[in-house]
Amino acid sequence: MRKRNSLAKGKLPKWAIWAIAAGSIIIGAAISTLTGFSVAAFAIYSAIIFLIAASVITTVVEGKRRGKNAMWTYLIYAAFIVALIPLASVLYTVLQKGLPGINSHFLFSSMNGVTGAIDNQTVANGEPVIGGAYHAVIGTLLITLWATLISVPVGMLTAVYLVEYGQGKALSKAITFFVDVMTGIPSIVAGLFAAAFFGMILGPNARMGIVAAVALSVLMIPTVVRSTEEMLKIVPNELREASFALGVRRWRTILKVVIPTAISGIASGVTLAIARVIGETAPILVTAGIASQINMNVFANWMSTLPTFIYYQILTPTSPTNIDPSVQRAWAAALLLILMVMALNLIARLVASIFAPKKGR
Amino acid sequence: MAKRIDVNDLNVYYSKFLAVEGVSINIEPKSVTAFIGPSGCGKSTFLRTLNRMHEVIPGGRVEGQVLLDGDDLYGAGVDPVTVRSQIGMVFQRPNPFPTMSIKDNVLAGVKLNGTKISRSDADDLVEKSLRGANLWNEVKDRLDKPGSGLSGGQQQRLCIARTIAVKPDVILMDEPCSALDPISTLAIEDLINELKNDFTVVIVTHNMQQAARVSDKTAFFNIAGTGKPGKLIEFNDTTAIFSNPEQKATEDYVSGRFG
Amino acid sequence: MAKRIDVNDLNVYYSKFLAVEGVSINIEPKSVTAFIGPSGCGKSTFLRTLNRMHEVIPGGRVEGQVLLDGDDLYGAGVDPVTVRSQIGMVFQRPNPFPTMSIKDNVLAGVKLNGTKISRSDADDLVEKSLRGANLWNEVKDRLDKPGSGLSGGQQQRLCIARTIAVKPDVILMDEPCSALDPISTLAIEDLINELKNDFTVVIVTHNMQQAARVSDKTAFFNIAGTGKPGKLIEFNDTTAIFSNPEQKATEDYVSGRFG
Amino acid sequence: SDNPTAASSESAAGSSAAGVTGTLTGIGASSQNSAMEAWSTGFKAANSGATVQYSPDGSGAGREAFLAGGAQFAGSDAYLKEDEAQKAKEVCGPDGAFNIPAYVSPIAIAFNLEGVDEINMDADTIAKVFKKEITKWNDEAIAKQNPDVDLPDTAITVVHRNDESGTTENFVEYLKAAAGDVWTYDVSGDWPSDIQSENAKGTSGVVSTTTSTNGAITYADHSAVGKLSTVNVKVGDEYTKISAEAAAKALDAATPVEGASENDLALDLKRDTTEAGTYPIVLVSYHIFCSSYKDQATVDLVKAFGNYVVSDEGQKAAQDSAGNAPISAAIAEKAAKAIDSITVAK
Amino acid sequence: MTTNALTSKSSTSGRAGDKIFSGAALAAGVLILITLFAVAVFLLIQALPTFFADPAEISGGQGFFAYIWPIVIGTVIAAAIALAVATPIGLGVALFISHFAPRKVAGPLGYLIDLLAAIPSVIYGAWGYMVLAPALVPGFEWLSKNLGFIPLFEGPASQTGKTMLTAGIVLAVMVLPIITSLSREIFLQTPKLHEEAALALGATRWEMITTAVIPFARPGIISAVMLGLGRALGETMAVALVLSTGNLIPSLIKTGNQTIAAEIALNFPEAFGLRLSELIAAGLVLFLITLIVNMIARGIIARHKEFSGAN
Ligand SMILES: Nc1ncnc2c1ncn2[C@@H]1O[C@H](COP(=O)(O)OP(=O)(O)OP(=O)(O)O)[C@@H](O)[C@H]1O
Ligand SMILES: Nc1ncnc2c1ncn2[C@@H]1O[C@H](COP(=O)(O)OP(=O)(O)OP(=O)(O)O)[C@@H](O)[C@H]1O
Ligand SMILES: [Mg+2]
Ligand SMILES: [Mg+2]
Ligand SMILES: O=P([O-])([O-])[O-]
Repeated sequence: MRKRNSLAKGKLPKWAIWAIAAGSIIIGAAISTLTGFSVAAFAIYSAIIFLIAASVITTVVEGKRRGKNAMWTYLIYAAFIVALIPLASVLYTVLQKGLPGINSHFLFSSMNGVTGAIDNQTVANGEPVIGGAYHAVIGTLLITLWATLISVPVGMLTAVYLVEYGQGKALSKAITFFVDVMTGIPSIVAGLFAAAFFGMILGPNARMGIVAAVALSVLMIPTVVRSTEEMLKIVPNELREASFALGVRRWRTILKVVIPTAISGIASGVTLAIARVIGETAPILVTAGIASQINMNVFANWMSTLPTFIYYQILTPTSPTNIDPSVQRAWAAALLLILMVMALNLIARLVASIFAPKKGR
Repeated sequence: MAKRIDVNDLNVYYSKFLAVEGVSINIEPKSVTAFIGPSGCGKSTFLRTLNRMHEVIPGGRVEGQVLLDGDDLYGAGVDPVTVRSQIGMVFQRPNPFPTMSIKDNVLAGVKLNGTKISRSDADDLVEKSLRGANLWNEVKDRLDKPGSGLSGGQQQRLCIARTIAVKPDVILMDEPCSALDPISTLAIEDLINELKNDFTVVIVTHNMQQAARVSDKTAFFNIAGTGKPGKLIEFNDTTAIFSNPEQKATEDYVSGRFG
Repeated sequence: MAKRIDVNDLNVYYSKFLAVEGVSINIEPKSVTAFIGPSGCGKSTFLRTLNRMHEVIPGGRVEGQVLLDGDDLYGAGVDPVTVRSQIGMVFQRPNPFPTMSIKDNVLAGVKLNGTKISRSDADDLVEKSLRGANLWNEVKDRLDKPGSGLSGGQQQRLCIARTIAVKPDVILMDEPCSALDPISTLAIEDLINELKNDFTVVIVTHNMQQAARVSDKTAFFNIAGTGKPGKLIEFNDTTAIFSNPEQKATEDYVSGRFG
Repeated sequence: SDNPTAASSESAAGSSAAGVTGTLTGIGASSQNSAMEAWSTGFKAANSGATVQYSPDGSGAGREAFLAGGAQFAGSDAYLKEDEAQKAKEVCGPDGAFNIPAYVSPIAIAFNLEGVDEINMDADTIAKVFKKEITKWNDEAIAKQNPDVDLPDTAITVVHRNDESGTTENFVEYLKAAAGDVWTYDVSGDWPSDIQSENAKGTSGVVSTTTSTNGAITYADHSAVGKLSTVNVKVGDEYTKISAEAAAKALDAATPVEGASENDLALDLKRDTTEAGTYPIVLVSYHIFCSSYKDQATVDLVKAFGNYVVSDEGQKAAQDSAGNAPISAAIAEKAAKAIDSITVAK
Repeated sequence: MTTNALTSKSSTSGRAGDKIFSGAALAAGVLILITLFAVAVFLLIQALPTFFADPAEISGGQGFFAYIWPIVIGTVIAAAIALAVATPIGLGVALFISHFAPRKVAGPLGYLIDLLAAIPSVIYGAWGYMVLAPALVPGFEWLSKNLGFIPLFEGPASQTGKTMLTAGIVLAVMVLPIITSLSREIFLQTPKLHEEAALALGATRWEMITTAVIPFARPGIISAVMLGLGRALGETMAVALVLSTGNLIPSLIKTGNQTIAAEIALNFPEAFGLRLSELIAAGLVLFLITLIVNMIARGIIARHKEFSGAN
């Protein structure tokens, strides 16, 4: 046998960590049984015991630095697992309550003419729920589309100003600061503002899709500016200089070199911004009203979106005596909204990967 | 093609900081001029004033004249864009556009400005420029692949091809080989030798052997200390600078035993 | 201090791609060994396997043995952290920690060790390391300023100071001068000459004059073509490699007229 | 599709060519939202060219919007206050606006107590429970009134509305009127902040919180209480079980608000009535119309809709959907008369 | 004098393009400032009557200050809980994805966490009071029994679980994806150079993170937390649905407390006249809180500028 490898001195063998884990689970189970068993208590006790035991044992065997490293590693894993719990719980709740309501009738019908009497009847007869979220899907798509059409150009141009033109200027510092402040506007205030603004122009309570789109834009713009700005900043200056040196004008350089290089980051930033507002309820209520029939025109008449639909189905069920159909519609609509955002995310990733800087040989 | 550059008493500033002071130099057409000098003496700064890239940096400004065949680059009403399309530039680190194919990279100077160009003209231009940059044979089969997939030396030659595709009068190069291995360096030095048949070439280099190998004339810049402006110490035929410099500082510098 | 390294038949992979194949080499303590060879032949890759930095890259793995005074770096139960604190590394681009002052940069590696170090000991160590890196005089008045405010050459020497402050047995350097001007290069070459009194030094360089100037032994790596693995072609005393190489490939490479 | 019910109403509507056309906008109380959905559907069935859109933003928001000219009518759980009535003259012309009772619903005192389905309480007891002076279900005060019920030793969890609400306002108005000695707080749509207790948003919120908490008690629209048990309220010498009929009786006993114009049917309910069989905790939700509108088309539309709501047919539709109580024939008659008096502004 | 050939060659149309584009960019920036200014003016005008009203007419009868400060504190408490929970977990998750998880798993995981950002707040509210609140009741009881001597956990614990702590946790779940996704992007951008420098000095992974990653990312982390804070402060519907509101009390596990945004959302529908103006004044106060917090954050970032990773 060769001499022992002096570099491998004082290292815990691989199996040790599994042994500690097993031990922690056993002790965790024991303590939680003593104090009245519950799964949560069991998991919490086991995790804490493991964390302490693993860190202490690593510290003793491998020294303080490795111990610290081990502790933080487990803490970070723990943070991740803890974050997954609410995610799983929310998704499970939405799936469990929403899935039964998803069917083609729900997807492709509005709530036009659906009254409490109809719900009472379907419940009494055990028939499938009547009425769907089609009108709200349309409303969500239209209002979000218009909000995007407003905020993406404004937000991106602002970011372009901040990064490409305004460097070091007082105005650009002011914009950066107030964009941050803007992220803190409560959504209801944005809604009231848009309503008041259009009220001034079009008369009191001018409610329609476009007013809601403006309200959402107020909420969206800061996110678009922020993320675009960050992404433009990391476009290397050498690319700009290369373009300038070829005699390309600044605006063409920005449009054809800088933005395409950053497009994937910008796309995910815009997606995040859309996701941020697509679920808004309060500002829509005061700007777009509520409708049960399909409205394709954002410039006239009231409109529902999925969040307002969900909100009213939960808070003022169509039939107060039989709320189950409304509850089912609400959760199904929630599921639909999440699916829509997922699809949006996928599209954004696709867009990003098409435009993204090409790598590899 | 190929024009002369005459600089009269140029001062270059970064905001208030005077980085380069009182440079006067005459650069002949169809020649290679090398700038050498210690780090921070203002070689890059000065080079960038020759095609108005200096003013891209916030606070960058100049005093004095730079004449391109007698026309002042900094004259009233001169559009920097016009200047830059006549005086091209290659940078220290190869910087092909990552979103574009090799072909689009070569055409960037033409297409980005929105000039319409027929397919066959474009193909001709691409071939001509890539041949001019000694890169055609290596990439002709993958013109549609991204430029960032090339090796460092190839990327740098792609950047040169991109620069000559806009048919400039002058090509400026700022340490074009410092990021490259000896084989790629050799390829680029060969290329510079060919380029001078058509263009006026100005090159900044840290590598004195390189200056000696490729240039007809050499300018030595120096700096008295940090915070002081860089100055042109001596400008002469390359052979004279390396074998028989007039100034003590030049001699000290070129006799250093550096690679 | 100063240990020997023996490599036995090492293969280095990036995921499935075999980048370096079958290298065996014996590096003596208190000597300077230079790795030369064309771009992409695997010099950096191989160098990084000597302190297990290779495995930081996703997919990076090795087959074979690397012995540090007889202990296998890749042996079962060996913690890469232990390896790296005994084999230091300096990179191509200077990389001081931008958020730390010059002093903290020097102490960065020492502070990691968690051992409380008294103020005066720390000051001593900072001075000693900076002196060892030939940087003390230039920075002694601004030890609390950020390290990123230094010139490139100074930053590189700061990185060397940081590396020697942890008192490693071996120092690996990957083209430490390629981003620097001749004056800084000179300073670092002088430094390497001093370092070999205490450390085993391994340096990758593109600059053959540099290899000739600083190293005792030189290893020439080559590659048969893209996609092929790099191999160690010849390893010998530096004088032998440059004046009287055994292999044709070595001769071709070192006789190239590159800077 | 925009016709999820696949109702034959389309064809039926097609034949009733006589209908009015246009869009009528109302904003107001959420309590009558379900009824409003029934009315707007029924109204549309009879008038294919007409649409009624209603946003259940809340009574206050509804009156605010109505007075600002942003809605043609408001739904409100309370009639216009004096200063609002004054302001209405600016929007509606010299005769101002008037309140028409459209939706009547008893407010149940609902609870969740394992094994108990019915409990009797008098007004004082109710007030003390909601004031948290009585904290156990087997408290002497409750036990005394329920000799036949086996009351457990469970803590009482009071659940109230945390949003400002017409339901709260009507409920505390009852407590103040019937148990003024115990309930000394001001009447308002906000729950008295001195009483710290569980609460939730909206009727559905309090009902769901109560349903999931053993020992909880709340107040909510009768139609919405679902599986919860209800308290029989002592009126006179008897305990009245909540029902639509008992609620209608309370409405009949109500008196017109002092100083109201002839066409204004704002009502003051007698919360402290002692007449047996009356259920005094009733919410009356009004439709508030202008006495005159700018143009004939609007007048026609408003009249048609207003009349439909108070008609037997309209009240029946609402009852089927929302489970509320209908207004009495007498009030319906007065309401129709008032609505017919709406004219075009001069 | 000879004419300058370079002037004649310049195309005026090209220059116009530059002018138009930079003008548009500037206009967009100014538009944002104007909008924000308009929002501020709108809030101010609508809120004004509150400040001139007879204190007795303000809700609570003791003037605006007495009305607003408890809910200001409630807002701060809710946001503080949210950030106290979400910041460490969010940064942990971001680090997990950027530096710990195998590459193949990291992408999809990041996507999954980002999904949380897309769930409407009504759903968070509904989930909060239907699933989370009941689940937390045993925990609250444990807290009040074992740590009840601390005012924060003073009993008796709420039987419905609809408390400030629950609302704070729901907010934490809502801001988690914001903090995670932004800081993850920044962690991923830590220069490899600096990470390798630390590793080559013999740093463990955690030490590498503290010497190279965190200092580099600090300004970014602060921005991410600020964005999260913005959402936590301004969130209305989730708090309105989850919290059993009440007067300001120290205990986090009893019924009580209120936030500004929820106060607005809950009372706005029935509000008119002075009450409406009061609620808008509350919105103005929230706006000011955001302004101050952002100023502080900027200050922190600026103070470390000399040592920032940005070069
Ligand atoms: N963007 C800038 N802003 C302010 N000062 C600058 C800027 N760039 C360079 N400088 C300063 O101008 C002087 C000249 O720098 P320059 O880069 O031209 O030197 P150089 O000769 O090219 O050096 P090197 O050989 O290292 O490239 C230096 O003092 C430098 O610090
Ligand atoms: N991260 C990586 N992933 C995959 N392959 C890599 C990676 N880094 C380098 N390679 C490949 O490994 C081979 C050796 O590269 P290496 O960087 O070691 O060469 P080198 O000799 O250091 O070249 P240079 O002189 O240009 O630094 C090359 O083919 C290269 O493409
Ligand atoms: Mg330079
Ligand atoms: Mg290398
Ligand atoms: O109808 P509400 O006012 O009680 O919601």
